[in-house]
Amino acid sequence: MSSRIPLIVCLVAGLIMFLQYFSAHPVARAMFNQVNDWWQIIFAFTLFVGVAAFMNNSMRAIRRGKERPFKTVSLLALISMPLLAIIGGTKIGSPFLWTFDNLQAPMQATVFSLLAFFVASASFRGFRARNLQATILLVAALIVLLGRMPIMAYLSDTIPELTYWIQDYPSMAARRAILIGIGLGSMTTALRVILGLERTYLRGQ
Amino acid sequence: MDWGAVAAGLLTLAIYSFLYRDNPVYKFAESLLIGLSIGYALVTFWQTAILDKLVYPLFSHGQLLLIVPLLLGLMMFSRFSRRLGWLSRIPLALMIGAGAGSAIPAMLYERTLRQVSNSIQPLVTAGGQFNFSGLVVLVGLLSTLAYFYFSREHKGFLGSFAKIGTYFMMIFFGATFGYTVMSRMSTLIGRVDFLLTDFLHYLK
Amino acid sequence: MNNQKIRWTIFASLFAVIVVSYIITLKWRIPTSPSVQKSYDLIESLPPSSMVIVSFDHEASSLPEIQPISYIILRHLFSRNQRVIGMSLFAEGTAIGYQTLNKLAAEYGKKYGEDYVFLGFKPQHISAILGMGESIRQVFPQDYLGNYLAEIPLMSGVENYRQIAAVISLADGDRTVQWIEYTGKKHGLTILGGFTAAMITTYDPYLSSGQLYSAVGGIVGAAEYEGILGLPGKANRALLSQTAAHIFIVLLVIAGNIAYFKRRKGGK
Amino acid sequence: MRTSSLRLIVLFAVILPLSSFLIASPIIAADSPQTETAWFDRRTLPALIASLVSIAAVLYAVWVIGRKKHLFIREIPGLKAVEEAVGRATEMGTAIVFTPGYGGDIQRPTTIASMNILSNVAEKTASYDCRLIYPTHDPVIMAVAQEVVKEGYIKAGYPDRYNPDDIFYISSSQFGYAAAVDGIISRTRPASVFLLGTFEAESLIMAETGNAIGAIQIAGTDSTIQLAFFIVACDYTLIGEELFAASGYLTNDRVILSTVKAQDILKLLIAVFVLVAVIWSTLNPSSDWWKF
Repeated sequence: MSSRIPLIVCLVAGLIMFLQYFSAHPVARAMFNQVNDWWQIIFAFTLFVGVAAFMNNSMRAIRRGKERPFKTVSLLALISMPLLAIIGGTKIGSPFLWTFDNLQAPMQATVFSLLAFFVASASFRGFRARNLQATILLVAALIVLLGRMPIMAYLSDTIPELTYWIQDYPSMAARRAILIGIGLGSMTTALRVILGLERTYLRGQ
Repeated sequence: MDWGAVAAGLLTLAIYSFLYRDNPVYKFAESLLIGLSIGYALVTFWQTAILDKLVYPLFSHGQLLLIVPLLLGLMMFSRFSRRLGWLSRIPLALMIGAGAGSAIPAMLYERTLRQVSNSIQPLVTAGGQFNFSGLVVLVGLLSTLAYFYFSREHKGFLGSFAKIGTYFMMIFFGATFGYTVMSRMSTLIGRVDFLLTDFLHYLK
Repeated sequence: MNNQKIRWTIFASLFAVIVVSYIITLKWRIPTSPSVQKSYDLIESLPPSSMVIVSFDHEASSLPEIQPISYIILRHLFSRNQRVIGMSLFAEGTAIGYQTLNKLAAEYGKKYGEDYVFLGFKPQHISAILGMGESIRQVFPQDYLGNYLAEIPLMSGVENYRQIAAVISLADGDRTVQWIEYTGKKHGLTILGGFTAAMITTYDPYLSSGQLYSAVGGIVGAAEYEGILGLPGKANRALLSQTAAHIFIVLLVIAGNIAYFKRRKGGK
Repeated sequence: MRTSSLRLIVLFAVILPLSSFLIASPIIAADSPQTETAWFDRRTLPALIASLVSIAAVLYAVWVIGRKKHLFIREIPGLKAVEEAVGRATEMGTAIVFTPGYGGDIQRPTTIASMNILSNVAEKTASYDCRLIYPTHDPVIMAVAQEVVKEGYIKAGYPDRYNPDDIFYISSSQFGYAAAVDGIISRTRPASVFLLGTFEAESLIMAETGNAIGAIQIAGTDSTIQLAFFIVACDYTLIGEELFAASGYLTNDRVILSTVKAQDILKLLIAVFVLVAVIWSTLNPSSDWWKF
């Protein structure tokens, strides 16, 4: 029983969502929205489970004295956000938004910008003309790099045009073929899931 | 004094210290970011999912059907129990099944059909000229598809054709890399702008 | 040099290249592309106190590229004493739009509610765009701060698109297409675009058909605009920094190959 | 249960409604004017036909080709490395870090394919007694991954070595997650890093950090743009569909292997379609029957 019910739920949910794709009828659309809302509700509960596990792990680490200061910072920060939201709301000018704007958002932007550095170190290491394929990779990257340089528009017509041609034709052709493969792989995987042929996640016990 | 900019600036520098090596300052910023972002997610989902989609419609408008996702959501908590743990697989199965069901036609249409149909162009243009770019697309598409043919060893014709496909893929990877440098650098320029303007007040 | 030291050198040089190139302001005369000139001319030709909608249709991640455009266009609008109605069709663009408007309005001493207003974000963008053609107040009963539109002086007499001189959509995706398709023909609105460099070609067909009046594309477009106004700012700096960064990356690729072939030669 | 009753379920639950749907749909479509509210949305006809052809190909492959004794799949270089990667981590007495990327949720088939590889890696780490660390940005993925890894440890015969705390939710923010994974990689210094799933901008942040500490990195994703970064920064990269095929290759699961065959059949059909359409459009430029 315990293994059968999830499989049936999976099959039914999959079939319903498969069929609704082909319908524009208000009933089908409403059902789709309904399932989406349910999805978000269940997701939110799962988030609470994940956060509970996270807090549990952190508390245990603190008790064991492992990385105590850092885990404490995490926990305090985690608790502070809901607290701030309860005390001052989440509207403009609230401490909650201030914390987001001045602490969280800048850190996120900075982590994102680490990419610029990693692009640099990767381009030093990753574009060596070891063989024909690597050379093609190198040449394509160099042409597009030059063509995308903002002032290139004032220096030359050929390089930007060549860049666009590469992007629109040979590069696009490969991308399309990769996408086609991904579409097919995704489809068969999804089908196996619905038919219960793929159930790594539901096995056990 | 704008304390927000001071805090943001110091935290920006703390994150950058990771580029030297992992260190307590980075670790502090990282722990803070993890905690804040989890807390932020909690607040957002509490408001947008639990309150807006569940509590208000269920209790203010009496949409009783919402008891189903409520129960399914609560089942997730059975994970903490050894005996009832399997119950949490029911909401998981619902989410996985629903996702898979809508993925089949959506993936086939967006990823496969549209890509096929966008690649097709006549080999002779309206002016009667040979369409070289069209031929490049045709060869590129078919040879890359050949690379993804798994049922046969890549030898002989299939092998050489698939090899041409790898050349096209290398063009794609190289071009994509070159193409994205601009936006990646933009993020760094954005931070430098912040540091010089709002944090150090060096630029106006 | 071991790998770690090479990485540190690369990181430090990149940071130095960006900072130095960002501090420099070049007084170069950039040639202006026709589309940027057309955008400038349009705003220049509007009678003062015209109503202009500025829609922040982008996400935070494209801010570095879009912000120079929004800055220079808003500077132009405020300096010409046009009145600005800000809004967003992307949840993430909302806070950005509000902050950007406030910052630039302060520069020009403009008052909230009299010279500019920010309506906030509406999901289901198509119905929002369509609905505003009937009644802006119906779609946005309140502004971003929760004030009722009826109580905002700027909004008195503004019913729908008929009172709007132009829409400026700052987009990193295809939101501007919806502005074009759902307002252009029906309401005869003049639509200007501000786009990331990657999106420019997407809008070429709309530009050549005239459905999109004109566009400012990427930091190059923004720098050209700054050039016309004689206000070299973020775009001018970013243009130089981007160019320097690209050259730096090209040099790194070449240096990587030199190092590789040297080692291979030594190895043999 | 098993195969026979499964087939019955498939037959009744899928084939019958679908085939009647297919027969009826053109009639419904022809009869009803195209409205925004039709039961059958005519715009989705290409997707419907494609779905039915694909489903037919998959069922054919599972039932007919799947019976064959030997199912050949060409070698995929990244996969040989999986064993090597686990072996190296054991030898060096370090951990393995496996993470599915920020772009995916459990709805995405790529995430499921990544789970299959995770299940295989988990079996290996269980028998080698090597620590497996799995940080993720999505609590649902965490829950599923816990099931998958637990199952892998049970299958390998070492249920007691399974530690649910090592499969954890770390942050819903893209760069919070990236910062955390970077921290984990640089502190635990794993011998091997698996980056399999749907990645966004965080791909290179993680891959370069893994590279800096000298880990073997096996990446695979369906995000075409991030593939470029993985190719440049990782030791092995599973490109798009290879990731899906990989899960069959590794687990030697006959069902997955035969669906890979179905994908190949469909690819052949697509190639023929493209050739015919290109020739057709060259001879008759005004035609557009191949436009969807």
